Amino acid sequence: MKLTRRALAGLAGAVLATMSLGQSALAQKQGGTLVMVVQPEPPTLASYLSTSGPIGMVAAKVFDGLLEYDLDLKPLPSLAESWEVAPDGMQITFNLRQGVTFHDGKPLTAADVQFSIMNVAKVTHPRGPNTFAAVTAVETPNDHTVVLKLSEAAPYMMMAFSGYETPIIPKHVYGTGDLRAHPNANQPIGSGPFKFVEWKKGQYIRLDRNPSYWKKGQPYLDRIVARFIADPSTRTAALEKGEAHFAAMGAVPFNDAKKLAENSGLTVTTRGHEMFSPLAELLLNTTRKPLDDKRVRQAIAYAMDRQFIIDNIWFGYGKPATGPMSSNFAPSGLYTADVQTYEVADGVDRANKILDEAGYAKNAEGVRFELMHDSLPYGQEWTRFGEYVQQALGKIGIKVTIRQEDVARWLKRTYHDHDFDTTANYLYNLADPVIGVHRAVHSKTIKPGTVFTNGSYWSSPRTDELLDKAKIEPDATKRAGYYAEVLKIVAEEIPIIWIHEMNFPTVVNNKFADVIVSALGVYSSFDRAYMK
Amino acid sequence: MAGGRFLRYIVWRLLQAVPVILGVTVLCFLMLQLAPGDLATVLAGEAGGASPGFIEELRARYGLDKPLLVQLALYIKNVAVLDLGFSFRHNATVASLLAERLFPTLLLMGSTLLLSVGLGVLSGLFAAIWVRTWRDHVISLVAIVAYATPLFWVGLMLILVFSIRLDWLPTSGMEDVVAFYEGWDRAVDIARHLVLPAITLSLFYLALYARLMRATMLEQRGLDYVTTARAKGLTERQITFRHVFRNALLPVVTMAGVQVGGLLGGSVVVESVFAWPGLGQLAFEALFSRDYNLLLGIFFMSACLVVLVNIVVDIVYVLLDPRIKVGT
Amino acid sequence: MSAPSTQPTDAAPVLSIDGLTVALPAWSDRPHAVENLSIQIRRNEVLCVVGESGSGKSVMAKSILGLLPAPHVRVTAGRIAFEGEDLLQVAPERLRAVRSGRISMIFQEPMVALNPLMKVGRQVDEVLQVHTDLSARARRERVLGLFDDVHLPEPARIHGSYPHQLSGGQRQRVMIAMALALEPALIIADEPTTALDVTTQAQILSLLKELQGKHGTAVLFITHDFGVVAEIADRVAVMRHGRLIEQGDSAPVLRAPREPYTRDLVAAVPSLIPRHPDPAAVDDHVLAVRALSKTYGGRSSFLGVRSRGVEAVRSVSLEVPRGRSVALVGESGSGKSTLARCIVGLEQPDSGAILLDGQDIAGLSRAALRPYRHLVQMVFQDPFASLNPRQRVGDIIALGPTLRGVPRDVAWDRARELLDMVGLQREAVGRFPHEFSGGQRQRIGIARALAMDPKLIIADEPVSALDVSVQKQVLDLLDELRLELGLSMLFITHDLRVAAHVCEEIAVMRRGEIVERGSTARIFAAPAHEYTRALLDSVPGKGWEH
Amino acid sequence: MKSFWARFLGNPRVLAGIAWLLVVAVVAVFAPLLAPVDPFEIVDKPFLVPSGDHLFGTDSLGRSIWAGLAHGARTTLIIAIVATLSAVAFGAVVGALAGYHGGLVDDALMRITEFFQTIPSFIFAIVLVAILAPSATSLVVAIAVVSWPPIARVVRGEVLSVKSREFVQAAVIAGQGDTAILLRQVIPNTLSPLIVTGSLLVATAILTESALSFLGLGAPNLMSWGFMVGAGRSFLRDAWWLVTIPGVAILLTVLAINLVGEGLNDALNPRLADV
Repeated sequence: MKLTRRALAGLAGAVLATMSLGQSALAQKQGGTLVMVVQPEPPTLASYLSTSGPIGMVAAKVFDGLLEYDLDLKPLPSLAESWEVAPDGMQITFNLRQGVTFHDGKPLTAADVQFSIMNVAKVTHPRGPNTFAAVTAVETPNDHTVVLKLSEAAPYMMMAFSGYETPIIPKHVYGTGDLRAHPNANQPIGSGPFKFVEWKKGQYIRLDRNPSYWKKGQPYLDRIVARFIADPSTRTAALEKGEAHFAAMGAVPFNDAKKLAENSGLTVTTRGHEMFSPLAELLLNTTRKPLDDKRVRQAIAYAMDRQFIIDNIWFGYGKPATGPMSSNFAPSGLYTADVQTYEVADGVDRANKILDEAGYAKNAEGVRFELMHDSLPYGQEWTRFGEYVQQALGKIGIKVTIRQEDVARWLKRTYHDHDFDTTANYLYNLADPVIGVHRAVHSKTIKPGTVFTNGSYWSSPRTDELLDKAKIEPDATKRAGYYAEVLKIVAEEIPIIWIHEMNFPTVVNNKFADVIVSALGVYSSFDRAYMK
Repeated sequence: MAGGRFLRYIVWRLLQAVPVILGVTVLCFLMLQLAPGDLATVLAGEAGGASPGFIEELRARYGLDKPLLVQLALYIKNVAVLDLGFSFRHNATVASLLAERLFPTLLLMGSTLLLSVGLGVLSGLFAAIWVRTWRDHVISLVAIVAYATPLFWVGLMLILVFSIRLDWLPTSGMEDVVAFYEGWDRAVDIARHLVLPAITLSLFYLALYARLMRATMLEQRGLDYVTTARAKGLTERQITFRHVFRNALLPVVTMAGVQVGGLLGGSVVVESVFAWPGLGQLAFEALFSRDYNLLLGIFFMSACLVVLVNIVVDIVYVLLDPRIKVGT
Repeated sequence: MSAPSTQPTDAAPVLSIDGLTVALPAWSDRPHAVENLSIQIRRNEVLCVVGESGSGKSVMAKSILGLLPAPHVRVTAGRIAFEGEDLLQVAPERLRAVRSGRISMIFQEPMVALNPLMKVGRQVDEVLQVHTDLSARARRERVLGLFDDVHLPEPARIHGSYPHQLSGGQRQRVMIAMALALEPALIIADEPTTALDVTTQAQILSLLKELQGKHGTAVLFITHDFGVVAEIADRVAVMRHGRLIEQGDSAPVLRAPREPYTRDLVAAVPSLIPRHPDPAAVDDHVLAVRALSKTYGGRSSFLGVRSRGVEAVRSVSLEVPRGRSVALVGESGSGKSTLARCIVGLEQPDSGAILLDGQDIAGLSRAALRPYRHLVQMVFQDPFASLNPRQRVGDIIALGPTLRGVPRDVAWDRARELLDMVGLQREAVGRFPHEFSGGQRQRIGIARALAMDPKLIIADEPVSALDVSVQKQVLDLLDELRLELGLSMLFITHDLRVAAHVCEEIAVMRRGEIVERGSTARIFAAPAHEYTRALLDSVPGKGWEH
Repeated sequence: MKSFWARFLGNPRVLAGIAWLLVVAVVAVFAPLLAPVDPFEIVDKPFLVPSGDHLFGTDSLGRSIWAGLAHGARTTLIIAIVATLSAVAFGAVVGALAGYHGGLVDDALMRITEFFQTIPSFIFAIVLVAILAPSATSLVVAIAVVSWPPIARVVRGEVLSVKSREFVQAAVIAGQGDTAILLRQVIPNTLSPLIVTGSLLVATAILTESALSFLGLGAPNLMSWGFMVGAGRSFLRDAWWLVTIPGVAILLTVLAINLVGEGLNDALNPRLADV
């Protein structure tokens, strides 16, 4: 059996992780209840059906994945003790840990993994069918070996085996009945460090320690309670008072996070989002005049003061974006900032000049043309952002009217009817550009009716070609080359005005430690978290 | 009054309520159809994306592809046998989701009613007794200010003062989720959590009832039977408590009955501020996720609650006022 | 029972009011409700205080027991001496002891004077509870005894009844029982029979007289009705605008009043002797009602519960000869108003015919009725409710004619003429109803009826809400106009004096049926039906003719 | 008895209420002169405390609170008044028809009114705004739809009582048609309770608008007090003036309307005032 470079690296990471575990284990004692604020309340706990944040935050404690990832996105062993990728990239072999049992006491076998990939992830998961498109079959030569057969190389796939992205669920439970309306959707049974106990709708979900977890001595916490508090000010108050100990992913308003950071009892970190890398964007409908004109789009890009937006709407939690790819991909070499930049001091003048030259003259009221901006219905910040866009574009003679609709309408308008001028959005880059970046600009992802895809409807043959090559290219340097060109073209065409890389503040009560230890952040299992 | 007749009256009132509740249900059903976007889109959005085929499959599964009237007929048919349907978003029956919210809702509503009617009647009573003194002015001023204060503002302020600054009461929720108390301790814990939301929600109604009570007390005091009582040699206190009080209570009871619907609605804001797991918040969520089965279930249940409370109020009224005849 | 230690002699007054002045609030039309009033009342005496509305008689009565609506209306001068004390000066506790203990009060409208939510037994019991130390059982015995004394049937049942379950007369008996509970020295009765039917009034008056004689109580009786005065008073005091006009023994005052005001008042009381001679029989009827019936209510519900309706009018037949005035006399609930409403088309009769100039209008739709509307017009009872407060008098009078197509300015000119005819100024057309007094409004109402040139006028108790002096003027006006214009009139009233004054014929109604019909002279001379006799016997002051 | 105006204007509470409402009305009418900037325009640094430069400070985006307050007064008042007028108009028609015609018409209309009263009104308003998408129009519609039933009931009760008055019978006897009687005789006499209820409804409408805005359902593109409260709610503890100033404006205005409405009631029904 030949181990690839990546697998070796994974193994090394695992060893390192175990070492560091051993060292700090002395300081860790068992016990304590961690109350995490989850917002909003999840509709179900079926993370195999939905990538909805709140579902994942809770379900990731109950379901294990084949792999884990550290803060630098390095894969670590989890249910898979080791793995091997064939040199041509057409086959992945996982060696499963033995003696792992589900919460109902039944053992975890290769059949469960096969079921979780072939019957669940490839079928019911929102992203799975794309991610695992190349998987043709999952073979189970024995109870603890799983072999994925691929139709083409898919190096990005290795990033998709976390308990959040691809949970391994028991076939004997979920294999019977209708998976999409399964009775256990609200009472999940997995093999993770915490067992589901009860769900008081509107109040909390209670998870208790799984005493027979396969990591010896872990988890340290006796219990995790996910609490739901609809009002943001109240969430902050609950954290301040110690009624809740943990909040992530925008559960705490950005301005409050800044204030909570000054509280000696709390720590605020922006780590734990490396696996997601959300990018805030002003989405343009490039099928509409005058937004089909590259010069108009560039003018709009110049008119945006990204630092102002970060400072005053997101209270400093962010970093100006240069394009569709987050700088979190810099360590892997895929990211480059060497593209046309719109973050200039004289942005408004340049914008006005471009528009004047392009023939969009101002009328008597100083208006060149009018646009309708649909505010993104995902919180106050986006309402403010809409108001900012209105003001900023007003300065370059574009009169913007704001429309504020609820989520259902916005989704329908943006992705189904494609009936908008401009709107805002934030798309996750996720663990690999193939999963997170391609969907924003590839022509194949112009799919009316499919949400969170290419909403600008822009694409070009050249970028499509480069993206398709990057998808199957195992060589990192070559991949980086393809992406560099894509980023350059896209920055010039600017079908979407990328505003900033969002940094979500995560608030942790200082009574607890080792809560954020993974690139998955709040979507990890918390098996190492402990109470001081 | 004869027990049998009373029972007949209640049955009669319940039967009368049926068309109202049915009407409300149909009204709500049709109204919700006007909203663009449906559950399938929202679920797909929430899940983080899905293929068009999948969304169509969801629609078919939820019956959203059937003609409107067929959907309505099906719904009414089910409601008639008290089957409120299934919430696909929550993957649970609507009845079970409602059942979970019923206790907190009734608890908040009940304590708010008790608090606002009780304290409102008392303060109105004393304001009337002390009419045109500084104490009356203080009560009236507080009442009229409370009557004009936005609910959410009161809620946020109470949390700020009593939870954060003074640390007397919990900020939110219905019970302590670290301790998970049992038995009596749990009751005390829930009561502590109930204090702030109940006060916030009652404040407006308390002011309303206080003002109403004061006004009717003063009005009643000008009536002839009070002069009779005075001519009998009764003291003002005796007149107030034996004669005027009960007469003045009647309009307050009527008003309280009318306000129950408002109470359920007003609780949306309070539930959201205090994270109280009631129907209002659930309705809010259900609306924005287009979970119409659930939302209709909530409307159905709140209509039932309102109708029930109105029947109770009528019964109280019959008990308070011998002039109202039962059985007509 | 605590009797006063010093029994006052017949000569010494029980109550003596000296120089009483009661101030009204600043915004009133006059400064004083009562001004420098002095009267005395002696033991075993009924003193009637008579006056029209606004004379201050009720305010005077209320001020004795300190029951004025403070703080706006208050006593500013005078003494009210009772059993050696000035009631205006005594401490509140003492005043409470006097209330009901020594002086009790009966009010005009027993329905509102009793607490609607408390059983009447308990309300009487309360008097005993407050003023005596009797046990609950003893108090109950006493209350039942009192109910028996005031001739209430089934005292035990009444004891457990609420006010609304009793008739008006029974309620007033309860009030009297309450007033008698502690055998007070003085009973103040403020218009105690005004709200009652004639026959009930007669019973209550005789009861009061009986009890007063039995206990030797002094009674201060407030009334506006000289008939009642003649019936019950030992002495009379006449009040006007808060001042005492004259007082004295009742017989001389009623027979030969000294003061012109009293004289006018007495003269205004219609005589019981029919004014119009027995008319010749006429076959020409403006109106003929044939077997008319009307039942209210009786709706059935889907549960099959069918409530029985009230048969307001039962197969009534009645004629109004051309040029005649026919009185429809009856007590409240007799169906006389319903009959009138059917005739003018405000109600649809269930069966029967209404022949108007030979044309049957019963059962016609409102549209079909329109051509006949002007033939019958109505004068209403309440001068305050019968004129739209938001319309000018001219518009009110001209409404009917303009609806029939008369141009507005022509109709307004006619309205001016009519106002002149009913004794008002022509300029009144431009004013609003609230600028007129009750009597003037009733004149406007008459002008409105005349504006349509009707053949028949239906007058529904048109003077019952007016003061005596005004009553007379309006009656005379109606009578004059009728004769002058050759109108026919159906005059609905509960008051036989009024009927005698203006009508040639009388129909007596009871419980939806006409029990007797005939010429006024014949009926007054020889009533055939026992109910007619009872009604005639009940007329207060029937023995008195000025 | 004092005249209506003497009773109304002689009441110090009414005068205080009117004074404040006048101030608000003047500010609303002259907003473009008093605060000559677009209330959404970013004029300075965010979170400036109230000072000489910016009378009431700036908000989280650096917009002038004073401009928001002045222009918001317009929106808030217009939404509240238009909503109330619509509710009053609709409620009055329904109530008048039901009360005047009685019988089946009454039963049917009152049953429908009952439907609307059975649905919790605030939730109903939320649903309506969500369905229609937040805008000034949908706020007006939502507030009006949940506000008309009490009006209908008040008018029906009044019509029932006015209808039995003798001057209405006189009009019937004079041959006036139903519609004319309703419009000329009955409705004018139901105006005073209608005005009182309507004026108090304006206060409720302002509170409803602010509560909807608080939940993020306010009208975009239009500055209103509710919007300011909703936008500033997260900064309650860092920048008190963001919420407090519009909040107090709402409170005072609602208070003033209530005072005036009650004064109207007392002046129109002097019984209570003179006890």
